[in-house]
Amino acid sequence: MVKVLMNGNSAIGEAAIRAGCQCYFGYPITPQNELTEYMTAHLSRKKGCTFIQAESEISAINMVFGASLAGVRAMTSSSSPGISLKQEGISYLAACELPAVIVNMSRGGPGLGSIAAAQSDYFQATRGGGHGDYRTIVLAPSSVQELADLTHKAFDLADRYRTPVMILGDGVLGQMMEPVEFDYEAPRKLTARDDALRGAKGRPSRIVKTFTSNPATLEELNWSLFRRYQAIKQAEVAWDTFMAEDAKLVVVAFGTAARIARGAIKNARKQGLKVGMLRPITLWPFPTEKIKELASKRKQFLVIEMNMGQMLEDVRLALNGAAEASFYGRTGGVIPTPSELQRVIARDYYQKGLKGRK
Amino acid sequence: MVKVLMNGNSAIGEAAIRAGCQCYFGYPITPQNELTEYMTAHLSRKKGCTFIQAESEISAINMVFGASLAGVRAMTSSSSPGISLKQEGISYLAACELPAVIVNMSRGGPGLGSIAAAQSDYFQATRGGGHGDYRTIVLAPSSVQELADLTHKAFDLADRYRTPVMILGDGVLGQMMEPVEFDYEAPRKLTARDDALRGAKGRPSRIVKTFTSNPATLEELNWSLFRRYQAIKQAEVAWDTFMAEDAKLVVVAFGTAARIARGAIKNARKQGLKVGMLRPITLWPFPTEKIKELASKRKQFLVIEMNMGQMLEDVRLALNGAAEASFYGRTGGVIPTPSELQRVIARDYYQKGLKGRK
Amino acid sequence: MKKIYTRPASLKRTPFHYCPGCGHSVVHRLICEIIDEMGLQDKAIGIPPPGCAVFAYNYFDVDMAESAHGRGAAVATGLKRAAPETVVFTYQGDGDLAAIGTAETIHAANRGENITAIFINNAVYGMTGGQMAPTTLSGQQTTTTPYGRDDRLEGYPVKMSEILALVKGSAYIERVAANSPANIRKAKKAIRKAFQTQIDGLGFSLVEILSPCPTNWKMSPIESCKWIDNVMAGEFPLGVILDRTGKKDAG
Amino acid sequence: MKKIYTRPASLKRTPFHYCPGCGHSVVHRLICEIIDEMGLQDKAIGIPPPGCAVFAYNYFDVDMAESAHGRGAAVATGLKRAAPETVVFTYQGDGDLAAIGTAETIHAANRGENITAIFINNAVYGMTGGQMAPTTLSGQQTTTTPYGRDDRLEGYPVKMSEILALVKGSAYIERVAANSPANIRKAKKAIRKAFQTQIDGLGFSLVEILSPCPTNWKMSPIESCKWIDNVMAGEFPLGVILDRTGKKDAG
Amino acid sequence: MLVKTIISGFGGQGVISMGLSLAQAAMEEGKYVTYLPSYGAEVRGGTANCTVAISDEEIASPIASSPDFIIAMNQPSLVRFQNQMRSGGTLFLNSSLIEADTTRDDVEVIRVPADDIAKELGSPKSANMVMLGAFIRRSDIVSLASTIEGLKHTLKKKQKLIAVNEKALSAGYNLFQRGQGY
Amino acid sequence: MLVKTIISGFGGQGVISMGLSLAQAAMEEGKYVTYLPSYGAEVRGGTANCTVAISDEEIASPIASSPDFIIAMNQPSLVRFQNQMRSGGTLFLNSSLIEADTTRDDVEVIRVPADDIAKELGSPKSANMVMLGAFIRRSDIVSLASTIEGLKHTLKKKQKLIAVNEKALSAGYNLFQRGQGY
Amino acid sequence: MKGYIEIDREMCKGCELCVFFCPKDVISMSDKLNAGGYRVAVFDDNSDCTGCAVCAVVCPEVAIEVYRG
Amino acid sequence: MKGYIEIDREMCKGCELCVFFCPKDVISMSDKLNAGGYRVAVFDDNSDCTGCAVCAVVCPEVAIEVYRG
Ligand SMILES: Cc1ncc(C[n+]2csc(CCOP(=O)(O)OP(=O)(O)O)c2C)c(N)n1
Ligand SMILES: Cc1ncc(C[n+]2csc(CCOP(=O)(O)OP(=O)(O)O)c2C)c(N)n1
Ligand code: SF4
Ligand code: SF4
Ligand code: SF4
Ligand code: SF4
Repeated sequence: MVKVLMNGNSAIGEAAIRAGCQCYFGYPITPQNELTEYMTAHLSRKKGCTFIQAESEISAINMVFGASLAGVRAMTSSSSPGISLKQEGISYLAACELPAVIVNMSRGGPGLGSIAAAQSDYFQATRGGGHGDYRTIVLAPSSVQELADLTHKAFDLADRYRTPVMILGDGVLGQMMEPVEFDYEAPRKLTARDDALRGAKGRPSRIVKTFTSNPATLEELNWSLFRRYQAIKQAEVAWDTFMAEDAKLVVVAFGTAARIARGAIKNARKQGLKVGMLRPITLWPFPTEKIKELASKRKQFLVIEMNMGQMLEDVRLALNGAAEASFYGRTGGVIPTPSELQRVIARDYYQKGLKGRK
Repeated sequence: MVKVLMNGNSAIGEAAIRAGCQCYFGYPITPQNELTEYMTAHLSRKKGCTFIQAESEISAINMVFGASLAGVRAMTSSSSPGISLKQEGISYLAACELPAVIVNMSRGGPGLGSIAAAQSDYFQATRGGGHGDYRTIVLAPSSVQELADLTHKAFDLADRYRTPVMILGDGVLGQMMEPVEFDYEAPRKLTARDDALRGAKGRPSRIVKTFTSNPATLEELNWSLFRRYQAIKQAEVAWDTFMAEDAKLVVVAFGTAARIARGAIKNARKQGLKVGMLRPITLWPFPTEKIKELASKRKQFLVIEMNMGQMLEDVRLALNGAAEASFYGRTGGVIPTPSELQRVIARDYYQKGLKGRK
Repeated sequence: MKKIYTRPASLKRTPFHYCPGCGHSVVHRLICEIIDEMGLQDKAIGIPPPGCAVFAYNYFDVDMAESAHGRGAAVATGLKRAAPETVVFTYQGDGDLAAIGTAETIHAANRGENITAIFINNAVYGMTGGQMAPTTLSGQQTTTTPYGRDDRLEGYPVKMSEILALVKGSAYIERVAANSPANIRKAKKAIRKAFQTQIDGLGFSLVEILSPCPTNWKMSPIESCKWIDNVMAGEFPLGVILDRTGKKDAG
Repeated sequence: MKKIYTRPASLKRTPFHYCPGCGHSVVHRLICEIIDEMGLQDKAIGIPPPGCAVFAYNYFDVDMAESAHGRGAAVATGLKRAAPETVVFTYQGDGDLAAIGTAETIHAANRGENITAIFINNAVYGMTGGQMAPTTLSGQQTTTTPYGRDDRLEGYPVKMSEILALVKGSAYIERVAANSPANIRKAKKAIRKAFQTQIDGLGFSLVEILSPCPTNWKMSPIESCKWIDNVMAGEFPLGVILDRTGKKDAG
Repeated sequence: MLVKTIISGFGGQGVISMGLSLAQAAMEEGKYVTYLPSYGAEVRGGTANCTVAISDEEIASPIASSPDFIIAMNQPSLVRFQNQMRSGGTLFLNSSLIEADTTRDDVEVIRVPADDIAKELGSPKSANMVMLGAFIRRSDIVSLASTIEGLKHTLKKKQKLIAVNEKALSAGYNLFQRGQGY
Repeated sequence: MLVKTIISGFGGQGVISMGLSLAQAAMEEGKYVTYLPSYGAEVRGGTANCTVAISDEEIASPIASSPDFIIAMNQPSLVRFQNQMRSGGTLFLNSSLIEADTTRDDVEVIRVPADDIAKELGSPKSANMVMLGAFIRRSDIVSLASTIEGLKHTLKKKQKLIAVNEKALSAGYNLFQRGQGY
Repeated sequence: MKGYIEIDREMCKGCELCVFFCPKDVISMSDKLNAGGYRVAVFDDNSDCTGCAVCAVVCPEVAIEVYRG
Repeated sequence: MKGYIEIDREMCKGCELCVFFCPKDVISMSDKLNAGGYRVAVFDDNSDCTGCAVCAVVCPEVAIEVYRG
């Protein structure tokens, strides 16, 4: 397949369509508008497909809920403030065990903030910004190619585990153009999920709901969700390592921060510093075991994020004291430069006394 | 002052009014309706005061935003699904450094869930369910008296630190009647905050905003917020201990779970088990240092929550490997009984081999 | 003698959880009668709301899915667009449709979504214990208007059907009542016509039903039925509010 | 000779960030002229929206506070109720007020909140790059209606002012345009009357202003002004839509 | 000592004011007390119940998973709650409305023809107070005096009803003096 | 080797298609490339800019904090970006619109009267391509051939414009042959 | 006797609507309570019920079946 | 000459509205660009400007001051 030069937002759209996504419901917000516009152009007049610019993010997520009830692949996208508005809807999707893909091209916060790239929605994405005990799978791409690949994966995971899946990108990933190729030639033809609501034809009528006056029932639902979450933790943790083998210092970073750190690490290596990287691709489930394993090899850790230190908590939970994790962050839409990170890495390397140490 | 028998929701209302709360904006949802109704009865016709039953939770939180702009004490309340809808608004309040009190009488989730008491919104409350790097002070009462006391404290903290403060209760605390007394005889008379927007009379005009096209500005805002958060962590951490001194096993629990655990611990003591409790009163900032201190005394920990294990993460972060924390939880609105918890505590006590051990 | 009136097939045998004299029960039955008569049992999908009707899925023997409060129109939109062969109806209270759901409802109507909204106007929030609804009458006492609704402080009764009649995507809107044999028969006709409007693909249809809530009105069921005629219908006049179906005879 | 026209005092000297020929700039100036003329510089509080006018607080020399998208009416409600001595106005685009803010706006109007909404109808989402707005005309091309707005799929142009005129708390609603000297003068009169309505405590007031967006309309400023007269005003007729102030002469 | 009581009947039988009066009485006596009503959707059914816990030390849970006392004002309440009661507990039945007997053989049963007595007293609506009177006498957790205080407080808004209800309360209380064979 | 270029001008000068053609060309040549436009509110101002990074290994950041090349199509662009450029970098100025000189003495400056040449060519709107031609020749990061490919791809929808623009591109490219003293 | 009705005792919630709306006054409230604790409506058997089904139309509980012959 | 106007060169964004609406045709567009890169409007000095202020009313940038005598 030939490579094409595409911005991240459009690449998500193209990948979604090839993954068989038939319904997209969106609402404008920078920096993800190109995705909405891509879906208009490709779905709004396509037979059997639906594009709606909803009157709000809340309406959009609930339209996704409706389309998912009908058993088709549905997606919505927004950016930080809009994602906050979707939290109730995401909680409902999780509770009703409905597959859906939600894209957050996050921006600087809190409040209206800035439209520049940030990673400050990590907690919201991984801890469930909505109410109740639930989790959503969270995928964190770091290139346009990966945006495309993970978009397809997101739909597959959503269907396999009947859960909402979030793609956590940012303004840079959404706006940046890079060469990309797609794994499916043409849109996949999928039939409606067999648990869909499309009228009780030749089967008993179905109910999709969570409300109960008997808490025990709801507790059972929560347990069944958590059994599934366990399965996800076992099967779906994804990460990428870079020069981690012989590294004394392992940088942990995701998304845009990770690709910039990668460049910094290359240069640090040229300086003779044994630095490597672990890049979580699934933020939930988090690569806890991998971190434990690296820690067991007496490595030290430096977490770099475009926020005030959120994934840092997951790293510390994984380390559980086995090693110290230091942190460097920029936030509000400020994007660190490779040379900046190189300095930070070097400083941390020396401070941890790793220079001489065998 | 005489004690009166009051349900938790009304007690919050009365305490808020005595704390000088002039504006309440709400929307019906079980199990917090008594609070809304209390505020109607006492504020809707009172001069200089405002009660509005908004058209939605989103409208309510934004009315709070408006009233707080005017420099008066304002409050809203809801329960889990409604609190999810307020996340964008809370993020704006935090970003604009506006004081506000938000009450979450949480219920079973996710989704529509159940109206019974649960603690499943711990992550949302403590990690910022909204977008961006921000925190809200979270207070967790465990009796009607404490609901009243912490409500007053919530307003003071909100003004002192110019931040939204959340009171995290649940259906049982809201519905239950207990004797309560109030620390102020009459409603406090307060003048508008001096940073209020009430027209640029005799001073330059003011702007309250977060949006910027320069990320550096937003990063600076985030830093100033975090400096304040540091101050809060230093000054405002609150907790309560029960028979923790000589305890080998420390139960960590908050709110309703804590008061039930307390009963269980009493009985466990009668069995000769050296069990005690740490009850975080501020969930954020979390009593991390206190837990470290207890851990340093070779104590073991058992976390008990009415959810699938959320505060557990904060306990583990605090322990950082210094001790193992085991967990027991009920969720979806199921409320553990004292005898159930007594069994759980005893089992954990023996499993950890604490029986004989000096 | 032969049985001339019995329980509709699409109404499960479960006894209703509603209070004695509650209009929800009556409307449930009417919908099921129509589902039977129009042969929609294998096509209909209902979207009940948070509200006293939250358990509606226990009574309707068709596919049913819970919606978040006020979002029925959005859920129905996504569902119907993805499954155009189905007949989708939302079942919403006045708090659900006319307060928190205002935007979703108006814009779904404006897009002319082929869905049917059954709008239960009982002038209160029933489920949550009788608070003021957008439709609460001026001066009416509720738990959040203990001094009686003051229009200037608490707002005027909202006429959602009239508002919806203003947007071009609406095809059929009628206000009926479930408080007497005659009105109940009219209500049934209106509901049938609303479903037919959807089946004909003419756009958004809504039937507003003035519905007794004896519990929160603090009246007997009989008083409640009279109150609808004597008071409520004064503020909310019964009849066809909009008909773009080209078929003038309701039903 | 004496200076007969200069910059209003309450308009800061900061150059506008708006595109050449943008209606926002004109409306900003009009509001400031009225603030000066009515002596409101120490009473007025403005609530600008996310939208092209997000930076409005850099131009108005009065207290200003950012609102979440669409929630201006709710913010203004809380503010005005808590500080009744102030004069509160929201400044909202059509996406802000007529899409995401539908519920907040309608219910604030229905409660007769004493606030004034300045409603900029430019038939697109400007700030986010020219997507369809609720007010986008039938057939109009935008980045989310590349094939032209299809009413039946994407909804009909929403007439928010007409809808708001239906709710009883509204006191004064007029639609004007910022596209010609005459219309701009009318617009100013309307805005003054809206502020006066608030000061007199008569309830909710709103001025809808058809406003050029040359950038997203892909027209020159002059073409844009003509388009408003020739096309847009056809769908959105200019004039007083509701006047319960008892003062018939606007201004 | 901790004592938990569930009071149940259908709406209109006044079980809420029974619970409130009892809780208020306990507070008057300086005891620890919690009162928890049933709330939400289940109310629709038309049955109401509440739980009162009274103790001389702090109360862990306001919920009664195995109550010491149950007051059943009608048949459905008996059916619903009897199995929860702890062995050795006491079951108060409104025998005016409940013919059936309990299925439990490990609990004491006290029958009070509350409605009949209330009718005798000429105030049929005060059956709840008749029952409450009998309950506090036999359970002996609060005194008649403080219950009357509690009652007064509960009826705050409707003073005129106090006399009647006080009468009913005493009537129930004195049942067990008149040594009738209940 | 990693090369970052910022192209800036005001809307309508076609800086976006310059960037896209350049990026596309780099891709045609199998290089790693990122293209990042400016977006959002700042656009309102009427100035547009984009950043193209080209390298033979993976590109860490698509942002150019200290670009190797800057193409300033107008005065404001020069003012805004000149200080960012790395020492030793090269500054391409559209001398048709920029009289002022740069304040930097540690960078090479290449003046291209893009608009004048475009006028000469009879296609005033193609000044951007004149500049791009000059740029690829002097910077030498991509070949003329692949830039023409890139151009064609960028103009996909408006084929008729290709000829003119290709002409302008070559004109700019050949400037430095004709040995004029720029 | 043109028609008759059967009232499901346990379904009835005693709202009295059937009694109120019955044109022939052939339904009345008994003072017996059903398991739900409701006073139930009873059909007075040898009556001049026409089987008009008004009672069934108004009965919220669908507790009434109507026969006509 | 009854009136005249002053156009702030740097404020002007060249929208041409003043030129279009001026009843006396005394404003025209120069081909000079200002710092913002906009072609600016210029007032043709010895003209029959009446100081009607129409240009100022339509000028989005508040770039015009009007004098009348
Ligand atoms: C987001 C959210 N807010 C509030 C509630 C609580 N709630 C449940 S039903 C309801 C409204 C009930 O009134 P109405 O819609 O009129 O229906 P009715 O019960 O009167 O039939 C409310 C506010 C909720 N479930 N979710
Ligand atoms: C919750 C949320 N959703 C979306 C956005 C993105 N956004 C900013 S302004 C805007 C609308 C702009 O259009 P309009 O209101 O018509 O104002 P205009 O820019 O046309 O003046 C949107 C969707 C946001 N800031 N917050
Ligand atoms: S509360 Fe009202 S609406 Fe709800 S079930 Fe009872 S009568 Fe019906
Ligand atoms: S985009 Fe339109 S509305 Fe926004 S500033 Fe430009 S012209 Fe004005
Ligand atoms: S109408 Fe139905 S529920 Fe009501 S009394 Fe008659 S039979 Fe019973
Ligand atoms: S109207 Fe104003 S901005 Fe437009 S050209 Fe004239 S002076 Fe310049």
